[in-house]
Amino acid sequence: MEASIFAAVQVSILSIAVIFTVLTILIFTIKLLVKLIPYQAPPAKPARRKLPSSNNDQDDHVAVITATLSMHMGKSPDEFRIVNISQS
Amino acid sequence: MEASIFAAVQVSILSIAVIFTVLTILIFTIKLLVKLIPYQAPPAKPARRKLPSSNNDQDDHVAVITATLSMHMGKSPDEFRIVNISQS
Amino acid sequence: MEASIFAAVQVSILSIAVIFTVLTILIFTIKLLVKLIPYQAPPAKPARRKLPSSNNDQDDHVAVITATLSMHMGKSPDEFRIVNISQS
Amino acid sequence: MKEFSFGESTAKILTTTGFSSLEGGDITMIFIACIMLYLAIWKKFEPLLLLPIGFGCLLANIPMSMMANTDAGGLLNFFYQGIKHEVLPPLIFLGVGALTDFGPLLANPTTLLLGAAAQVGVYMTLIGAVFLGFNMQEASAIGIIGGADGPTSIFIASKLAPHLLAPIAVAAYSYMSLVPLIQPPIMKFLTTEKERKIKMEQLKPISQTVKIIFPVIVTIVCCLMLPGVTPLLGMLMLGNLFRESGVTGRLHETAETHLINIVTILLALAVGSSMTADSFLRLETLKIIILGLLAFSFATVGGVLFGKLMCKMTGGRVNPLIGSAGVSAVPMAARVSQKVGAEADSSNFLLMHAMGPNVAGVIGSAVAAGVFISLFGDVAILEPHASIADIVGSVEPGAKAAIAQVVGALHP
Amino acid sequence: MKEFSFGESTAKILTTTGFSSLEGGDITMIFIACIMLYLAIWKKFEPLLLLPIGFGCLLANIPMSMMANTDAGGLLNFFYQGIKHEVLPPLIFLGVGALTDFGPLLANPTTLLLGAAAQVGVYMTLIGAVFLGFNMQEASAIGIIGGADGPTSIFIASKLAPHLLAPIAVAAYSYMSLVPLIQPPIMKFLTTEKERKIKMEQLKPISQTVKIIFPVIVTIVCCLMLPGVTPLLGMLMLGNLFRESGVTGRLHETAETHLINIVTILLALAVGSSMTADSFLRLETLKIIILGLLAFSFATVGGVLFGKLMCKMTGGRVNPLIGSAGVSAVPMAARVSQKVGAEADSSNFLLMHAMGPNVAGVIGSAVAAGVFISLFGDVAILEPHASIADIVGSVEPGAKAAIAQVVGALHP
Amino acid sequence: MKEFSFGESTAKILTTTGFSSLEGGDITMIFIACIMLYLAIWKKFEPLLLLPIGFGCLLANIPMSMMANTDAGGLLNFFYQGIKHEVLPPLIFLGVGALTDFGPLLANPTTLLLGAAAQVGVYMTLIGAVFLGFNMQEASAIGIIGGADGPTSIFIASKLAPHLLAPIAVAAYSYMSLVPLIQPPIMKFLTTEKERKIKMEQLKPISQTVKIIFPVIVTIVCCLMLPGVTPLLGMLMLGNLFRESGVTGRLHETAETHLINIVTILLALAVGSSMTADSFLRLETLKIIILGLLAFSFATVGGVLFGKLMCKMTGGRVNPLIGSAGVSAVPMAARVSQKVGAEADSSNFLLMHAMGPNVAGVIGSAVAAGVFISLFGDVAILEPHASIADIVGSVEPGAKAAIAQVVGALHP
Ligand code: NA
Ligand code: NA
Ligand code: NA
Repeated sequence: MEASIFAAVQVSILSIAVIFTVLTILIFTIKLLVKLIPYQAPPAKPARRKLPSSNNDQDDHVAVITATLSMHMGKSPDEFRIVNISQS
Repeated sequence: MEASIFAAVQVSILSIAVIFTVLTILIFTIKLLVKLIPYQAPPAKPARRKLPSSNNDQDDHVAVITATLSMHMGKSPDEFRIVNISQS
Repeated sequence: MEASIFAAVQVSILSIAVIFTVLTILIFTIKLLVKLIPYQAPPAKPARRKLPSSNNDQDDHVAVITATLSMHMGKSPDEFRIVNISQS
Repeated sequence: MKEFSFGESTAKILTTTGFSSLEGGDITMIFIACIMLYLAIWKKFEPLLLLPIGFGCLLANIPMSMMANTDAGGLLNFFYQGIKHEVLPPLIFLGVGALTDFGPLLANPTTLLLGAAAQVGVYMTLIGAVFLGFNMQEASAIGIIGGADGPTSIFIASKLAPHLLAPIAVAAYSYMSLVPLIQPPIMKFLTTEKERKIKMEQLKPISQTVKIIFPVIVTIVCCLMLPGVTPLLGMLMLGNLFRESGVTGRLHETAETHLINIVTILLALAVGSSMTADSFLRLETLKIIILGLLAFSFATVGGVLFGKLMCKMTGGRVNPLIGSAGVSAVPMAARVSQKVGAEADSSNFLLMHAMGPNVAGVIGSAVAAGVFISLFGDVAILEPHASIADIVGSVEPGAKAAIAQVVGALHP
Repeated sequence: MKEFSFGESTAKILTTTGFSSLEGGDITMIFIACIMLYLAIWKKFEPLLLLPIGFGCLLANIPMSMMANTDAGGLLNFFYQGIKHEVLPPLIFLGVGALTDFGPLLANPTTLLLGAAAQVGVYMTLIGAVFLGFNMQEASAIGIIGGADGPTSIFIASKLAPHLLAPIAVAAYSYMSLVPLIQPPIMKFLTTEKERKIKMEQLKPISQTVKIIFPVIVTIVCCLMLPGVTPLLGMLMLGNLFRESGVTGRLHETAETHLINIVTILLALAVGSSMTADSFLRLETLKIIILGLLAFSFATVGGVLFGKLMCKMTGGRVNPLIGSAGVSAVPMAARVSQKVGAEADSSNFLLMHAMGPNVAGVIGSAVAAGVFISLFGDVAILEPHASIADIVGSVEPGAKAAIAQVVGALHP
Repeated sequence: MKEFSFGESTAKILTTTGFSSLEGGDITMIFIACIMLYLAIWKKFEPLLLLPIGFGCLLANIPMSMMANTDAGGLLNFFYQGIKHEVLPPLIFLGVGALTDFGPLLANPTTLLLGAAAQVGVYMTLIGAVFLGFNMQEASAIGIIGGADGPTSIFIASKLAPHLLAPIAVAAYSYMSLVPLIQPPIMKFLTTEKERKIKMEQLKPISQTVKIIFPVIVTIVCCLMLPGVTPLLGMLMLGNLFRESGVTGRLHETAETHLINIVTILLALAVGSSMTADSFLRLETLKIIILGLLAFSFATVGGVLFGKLMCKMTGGRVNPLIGSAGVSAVPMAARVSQKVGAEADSSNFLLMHAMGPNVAGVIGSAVAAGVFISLFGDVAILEPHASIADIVGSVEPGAKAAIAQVVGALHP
């Protein structure tokens, strides 16, 4: 029994050493990466959202135009339910 | 080598012949079909669109809601997007 | 042939007996259950629906948007429901 | 391709067209496939199933397309494994459970008996099938058509009479669409005007806790008594638990939408792929079509008559029209009850009352299926899934014995 | 673990790191994977496919990760079975069919010929490939790159030349993204300013009934003539029937969203997993890359020249620019036609007219694939799916014969 | 059915009810299943997993239902193949990656060390497990419970100690739900009031490019060093790349919704199906339950103590409370850090700071798993997938040798 516990302790020490080694390498890689590619305030509209397909801009434009139209046509939204609003 | 290229040319000619034959048959079938079943202006509401979920009514609703939201939240409509409305 | 039809009749009677036995046991179990756990009018907001995920933060946003919408559209918040907002 | 020649190649293309081996049976089956597509699209006969079944049938009967369920290595043969190994029907039932509200049944549990009574159609058909020369397993699979439950029919057919899968599935789904035509005359014939006008008192509300416990109870009670039906009934109840528990919204949504849709596509194509000329253009198919109609009719009769009995025993508080909803075919049969009731008295709203026996019919058919499995299903012959099959177990008997002998001889 | 020792364990960890067996080939392939990710993300080269293909390549080339398509029991090897058994490409086509509107093609069916003419690229490439030393099957699989259809290319490659799957798939998807760069110069070179300015008359509307019948007709006509392509073309048309029938909304939605997405993830990872150094870093790959470019170029040439012919024969009512859309690569190639047309005359709207040949190109490539399968595909060698494999059928020839002999000896 | 008799049939039905072979163990397990359902539904213990696990356990313990993971050919046995072949946990991780924002980790990469420190719980438990008599593989699988990562635990258990899968999975998911109860007392005991009041400076924003490159870097660095963990970590990072790349929206959406949901249903049912009386009602289970609690506690201790060290070394700029989030259990553990911090000073917002170590904990556990696979996992014993198994490879050793001998004799 004692031998196997000793083995377990050895495995543990070895493993922790490996984990810290691997993650330390990762830390330095990330730090390097962040240094090489610093954050820049978005020039206009940076890396936009990733929703299913479709071109967002268009949708918005269409939405705005249709909204104006429908308002002028006196259309009123009936019973509806917003299932999903995603903010960009 | 030359023999195999000659074979390739033969395969190509044969294949193109088959393709044109098959597609020509298809063309005549379609023409017959379109002649037999001509388009008729929809009586009321014709075969509506088939986009993922959502129907046209929705688009209108989305538009109206987007407009309303943007107006009253003092936000540009570009800042959010309504993706989906389901009617209850 | 006649023998097999007789067998079929026997199978049928046996099966119907089993079905009624099983379902009768089920009926009494349900009746007991309903008696033990009577319906109570919901204290505030009973057993809400079970739509995809959603987390707490969202609930706040949903609440805000629902309120805004309902205020400015002159509708009760019960007439529509925002289920999901995803922030990018 | 070593010795390529123009003439030979042309010949090869010609001999590998479907035309070269197109036979009368194929043409008939393609025609039948087109009729199914017509019924699905223009007559709206259970289109979610009949359309892909019909298309699968079309593909399977194009000669040399390798799309029949018996073409080892073919695409639809691959999907067919999901029926053969009894994986797809339970997954459909998971979605059905997620879509089903057992509330009306819980509010009036006695209606479970109507779901039981409607199973009488199963047994009348079973007897008829035996009379027409089918053996008991086949007759059971045919009888289950009267349960008006597609996945249950497919499950039982693939277990007890896989060679009859195609006509049974087609009959089950076709007649299910005909419920609004088949049932009303029978219902009117068996009930009096007065009975049809009976108004039922409003259903009591049910505690959410009861709704949550119900699927667990059904699973324990029914599956303990009829273990063979566990894959079907257990999945049905799990789907319902996803729905009612209120804590597994994600799983509920997936089960009732995209998962059931994906499985439906695979299942229906696989059923269609089993409709080959060889297996379908037989006298048996005609018999099954006739027996299927019988099954639906007798199920309706059984439900309505038991409804009349309940009407008597409750002193006229049960409208016998809700009995016909016991055939399941959710929610069409319940709508038929509503419609026939409203014809007698336009202020009579039976829909919610009929939903009780309607969903009870699903449980009833599953229980009937369980009885058949107990009687005729040899669970020991479940085919092991490929990855765990040891070779000695998956070979045809002859080779199996031979190999066993060799192995035995070498390892005494 | 009986005799655990610190030193040994450290050694084991060190010897099981990927570094211990990292070779030049692996490093090169990881680098290539990164380039693919770069092209997918920053250059937007068909990212839905190139991104997971690139990532699959990355994983497959990490030594000892067991992620190559040849690592029996590994994760990506599991997905790869879906390509090997020809299940995933047809499912992709189900989704493509659900996404495709054949309306413009039906309004102008003659454009099907443009979809046929663009296949000339396939055959120029085939001849070129044979010239470069590939055998006929390999050359066919390489030629299909000119069809500009990912799933078709993968389907044919896995059938006729599985060892070339990786470069063929990569070339197909890469060049598809380059359509806006490859096509315009060729189109401008082959057409006159006057031709490019031709305005086409508006497309006639098409009855919904025709749109519904179309997929059924295509299936019957094409699959009867070329049965080998049924899995691809049949599924494409089923997806389109889901879309047009108007009665299977649920299935249509699933087919065109989550089902195709799931299958895309599995397919692309599996393709990536086949990009191992052994199979990819060969002279053949370079040849295929060059031949692929040739294929796309000649397909464009074929389409445009046939467009010119149609222009002549119709007295100038067809703008030859829509011919280039016949390569498929939906909808990019059609957009290119629109763009080049609008450059000549900014009031010229060719998009809808180009959509006809564009979707015709999908059918054309499928038909071309069908011809190859008829000529070179031996349907008898379809590998049976595991669960139905009898042992005598799934073993390597030698063992198979041996066992058959034993079985025969024991069971005369 | 030849010799049907009423009495025999009744007897058959009675002997095939589950009651006929219901034993104490089954009843106990059904009771345990109900407790799990109760915890999932009313106590909201990881309901997305515990509910289907509990229901799978219920089904598996209905006698003769053929729903245990060991019932070859049964439904849940089929799903179980997905665990055995290590397919389902990586697919879950694909979804987890798609759901995870590594931004806070990138803003403060040093917190990766907290994710490493929390793994100390894994090793304390490993030592404890060896002390209680488990062998090294078993002890490793038990230790991983301390990683607080369900899929990782299931992956490692099915690889190193499949017979302990059920209790390990149950312990992992149960304690994950108890994080808000287990952690706070330990955190308060180990930190001073002053430490808990430390406010951390705001995280710097991170370039999107870095977020995109990060998953690729992690894959290359970690998987090269510990190839065994590639299926898990690679899929996690692919999911994250779907999310961050911004060009694969369709795949991202599917991976984080319906794909992960479908896989969760299959995985959880399969885990539940492994909870049979035989495998679960053992002393080992009790030991694992106790060791699991130990694992979570020591992981918390490890994280907080290392947090204190980092606090010291940074001159008090790190609040040690964020260390406990290193156990992963995203995002619960981070919320616990936030809550305990706010208790000390209500204006202290640690949530975003704790998200760094929180997601680091996922990577940390995966790395720990990789070390175990390197040490104890024999990649050579990966079971090949059915379709590629040659018969000589998939048979039990005895038969295999015999057949090999025959084959050898006949084909010298
Ligand atoms: Na029924
Ligand atoms: Na094409
Ligand atoms: Na962890």
